[in-house]
Amino acid sequence: MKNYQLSAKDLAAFFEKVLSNNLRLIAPIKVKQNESQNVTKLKNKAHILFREIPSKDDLKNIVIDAYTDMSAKEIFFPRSEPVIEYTNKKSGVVIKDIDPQAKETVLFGARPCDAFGFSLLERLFSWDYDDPFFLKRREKTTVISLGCTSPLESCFCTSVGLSPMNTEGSDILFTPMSNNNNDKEDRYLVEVITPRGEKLIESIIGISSDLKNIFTEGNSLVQAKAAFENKVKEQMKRKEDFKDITEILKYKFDDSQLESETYRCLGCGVCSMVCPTCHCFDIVDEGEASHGYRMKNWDSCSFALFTKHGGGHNPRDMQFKRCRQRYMHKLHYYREKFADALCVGCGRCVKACPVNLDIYSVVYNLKKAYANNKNKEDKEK
Amino acid sequence: MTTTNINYSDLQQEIRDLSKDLLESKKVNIVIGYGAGPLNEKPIPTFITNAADVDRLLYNEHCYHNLSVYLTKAEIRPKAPWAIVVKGCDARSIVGLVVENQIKREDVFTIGMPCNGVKIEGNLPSKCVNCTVKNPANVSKVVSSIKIDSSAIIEQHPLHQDMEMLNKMSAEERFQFWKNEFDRCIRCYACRQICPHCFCNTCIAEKSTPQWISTTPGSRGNFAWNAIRAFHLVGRCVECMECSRSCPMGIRLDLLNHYLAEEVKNSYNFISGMDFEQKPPLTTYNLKDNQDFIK
Amino acid sequence: MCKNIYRPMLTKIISIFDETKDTRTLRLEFCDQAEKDAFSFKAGQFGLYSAFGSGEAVFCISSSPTKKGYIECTFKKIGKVTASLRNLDIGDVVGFRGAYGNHFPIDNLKGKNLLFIGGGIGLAPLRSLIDNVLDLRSEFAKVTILCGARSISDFIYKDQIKEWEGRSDLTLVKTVDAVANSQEESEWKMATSGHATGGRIGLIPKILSEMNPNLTDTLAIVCGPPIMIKFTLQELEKLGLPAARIITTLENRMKCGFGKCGRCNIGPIYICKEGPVFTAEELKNLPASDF
Amino acid sequence: MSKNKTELKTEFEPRIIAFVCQWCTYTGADLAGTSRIQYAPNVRIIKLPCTGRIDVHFILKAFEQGADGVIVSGCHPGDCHYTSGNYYARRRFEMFKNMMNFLGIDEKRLQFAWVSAAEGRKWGSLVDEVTNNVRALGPFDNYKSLKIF
Repeated sequence: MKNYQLSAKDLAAFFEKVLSNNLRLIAPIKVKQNESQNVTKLKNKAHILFREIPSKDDLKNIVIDAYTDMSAKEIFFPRSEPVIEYTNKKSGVVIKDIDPQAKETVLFGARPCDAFGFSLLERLFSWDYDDPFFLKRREKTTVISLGCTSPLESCFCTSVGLSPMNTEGSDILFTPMSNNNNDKEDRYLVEVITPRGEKLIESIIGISSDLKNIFTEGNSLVQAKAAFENKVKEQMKRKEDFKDITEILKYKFDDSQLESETYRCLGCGVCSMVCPTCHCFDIVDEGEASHGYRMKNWDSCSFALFTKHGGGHNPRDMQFKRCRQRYMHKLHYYREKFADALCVGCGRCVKACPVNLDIYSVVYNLKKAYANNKNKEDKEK
Repeated sequence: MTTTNINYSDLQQEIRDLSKDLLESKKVNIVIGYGAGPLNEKPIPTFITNAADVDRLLYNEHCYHNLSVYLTKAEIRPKAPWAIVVKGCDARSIVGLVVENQIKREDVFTIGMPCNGVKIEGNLPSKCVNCTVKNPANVSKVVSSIKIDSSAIIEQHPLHQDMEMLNKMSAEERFQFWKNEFDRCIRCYACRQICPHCFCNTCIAEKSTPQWISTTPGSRGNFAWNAIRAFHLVGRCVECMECSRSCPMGIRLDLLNHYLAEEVKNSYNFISGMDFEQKPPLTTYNLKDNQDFIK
Repeated sequence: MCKNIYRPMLTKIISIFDETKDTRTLRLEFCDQAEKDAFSFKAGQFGLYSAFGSGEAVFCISSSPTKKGYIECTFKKIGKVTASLRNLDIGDVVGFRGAYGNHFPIDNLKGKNLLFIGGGIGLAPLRSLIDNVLDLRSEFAKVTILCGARSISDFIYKDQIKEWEGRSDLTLVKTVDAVANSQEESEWKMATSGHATGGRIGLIPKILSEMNPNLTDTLAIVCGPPIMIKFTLQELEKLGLPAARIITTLENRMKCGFGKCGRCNIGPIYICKEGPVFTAEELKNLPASDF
Repeated sequence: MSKNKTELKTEFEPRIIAFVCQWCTYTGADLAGTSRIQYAPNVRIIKLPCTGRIDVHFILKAFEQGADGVIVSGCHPGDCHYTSGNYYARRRFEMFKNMMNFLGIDEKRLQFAWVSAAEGRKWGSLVDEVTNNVRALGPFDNYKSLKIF
């Protein structure tokens, strides 16, 4: 697809054009809770979250360089949404479908790992049965992801076969670049990846002439991007390759090492909630018997009730079995069905976890232990 | 001699030596302490069962977890007797657990650490600013001879300014404040799972017959969940503030906990986790309790 | 892509039958004629039954596909949804989503000897297959049914069991874990009609080894609480039945029924999509400690 | 409800839920009935074995289901059929009232009382007073506006 170049100072103009095309713009902003009323002086932990940018003067709140605390999954798969509305009168039951009200949206600022996460979710939500709620919203959204120039200590996207400037899953990738790599990044290489991305760029450029000149030709930067990408990859602290981890996980299933590695897990659901690829949900009815909604809410395999049978038997009665399910499902089961691991290496779970339980180090230690007793076996032979 | 600076490597070595002989002498089966974590300057809870691994234990000002939450976990409870590294605030949780008959006093060997405030995300949390238990009480052994000079206690609690602001608000505004806070709740239950005093086998939020709390993370369910969780900890919470630290959405649980703790102190002159003999206030009564609000 | 896969169809309760004090069978008829005609299922599939206001619960369809015009489900009153379903009366509306999952491989049962082993409410999914087999009785060889329950009153489909006992083309053995007193015991052991053998006392695996059935060219279909399935499969293999010829249906915790909500995932398979019917062979390459 | 739309707006009828202990206050309310004491009909009585049984989620559930005011009443201290139920309850009430006030639920919507079996008149005046207070406060829109999702 086509490549463009956009100078950093024209980014705001691009956003304004998106807004004037009455597209919904969602981007990361620093949310200091309870800004409203006279509570601004409360010292709140600020969070970088994806929020809708309603108008032009909110554009200044957009945060480009920081990493969001929650993934953008919530745009397509909200923490709770009604799937049907029922009214149950003496005269009978009437069920109304709920339309996900998917609006034409531009999601700016997802990271390449988040974007790849959407493509993973899309595979599951269209596996034999199409989940209209996720798929309609994804279809109406153009994902513009932002390449990573300074990955965090907890990032490990290269371990699962991705990269800080990976294109798969995004419709358009903005990569911050600098001209002949003096350090200040003052422009973006704009790579259009999917027809949906192209449609957006055409619709934006097509209308007004003034925008045409800020999207100049970008092929010249493609070379520099490849080199820049490798440089960033080198800087990453965590680079262990998890390509062949499936065999190790199968081998280690009943190994006590998994229990000792996850001993400190407290069984909360933070890791699943902040994760861009966790998709487990619960279905409950809310409201009275006469009228109410059937809700689809986020759920987590770390909760005790997740697999508890009606008869009281719980196959995963101990916490380490639930942690094991999390790793197995992400790096082994999902990969067997859908070719890629259900983990994009964004590291949000290790940062958000109250005891910093880290999927990367658990799998790293499993791999090392597996290698040790592998060559121990070879020595014995 | 009282001091305000702590030599953490001394304390760390003392923990290791103490743990070594506790394990070797079979006085405890497991030592619950802090160890190196995946993110370099953030230690993690670590569990040592054989004496050879005591060198994995470390101690520095980033050891902010309240480890007593593990004593009631299914995997660790049967491993009693335990040894556990506790700061002053954590020791209050141990007292709370013993007073509520969750653990027996003789089953837990508490390694008391003098503490002059931990660092969370690089800064001193509000609970440490005027901490009164810098030198841990009710512990089996205080690790080092040094005493922390806790004379310079600032009278005003750091949350005082926020509490004042909330009290000045009208009921309507306060409701909106708490509604905005609880609306962000995603029901990950980290506040419950990390609290040493939330040890119920089946939490009321997990009961469905009847469904007292709706599990949908909407305004109504979240308000009920957060209110009921806070109320179930009245007179029991030791303000270790682990819940507000681990809340991924930054909900100001510390304000709610602190308010309730102040109310309990003013009404029943009770501070939780300070005395093995004192029962939590809502499990006892006094004939002369205040009842002027009752018609 | 726009079909709302979470939307249940509406069915009306046309008959209620209390199997035991806490287990009930509902017979449901689709309200919408088009849905009624279009609906088809195979023995072993399950559905999600909604009591509006309480939620959905997963039960197998316990009636046979050969019985036209209605479906049945048998459930025990345990939680919120089953309690609400319990309060419904004839004519009330129950939501139904399904039929999901794979089904009993009825075609390769044809011409074989069949050994049905059902424990407690585990007899429900089996009954769907048993009725199906009995409606096409001539296509199958010897049929044996071994059903057990905790106590005499805990048996479900009591009258149907009586009817099966009366049939000459199948043998039925029933057992209870324990009897209350000797008087109940003697009544239980007395053969009721014609060629039916008397009731046994003991757990299913024990009775199975006592029966020591001839398992040549036989397929066993087993369903019951997880603990019963585990020991019954072991006993069957001890008696020489190869794992590939033991079929079971797992009733794990399920919520969505079409492989999205992640609950029923064990090993690389989703019970609701690639199950719930498996052969013991297939279960072998699933992690045993995750059941 | 034959009232037409416009009239409803001015004349707000609060819904009061009363959790009462079955030994004292319930019989007190019964006595108010048998002695034909007139009092506001807005109260819906829920009988509990003792005020010691009252719990925070009862009261929250009452507000959730649309109550505008809640009364909790039981035996006077010392009269409790279970000797100390109301003593425990007293502390719980105080803590609960403070927390609800801190969370922004107006104190006047929540009234605790001791009404013995002989105080039928007190029960009547209690209900009247709470009904008037809550009517003055108006419908409890805050809580009702809390959406399910």
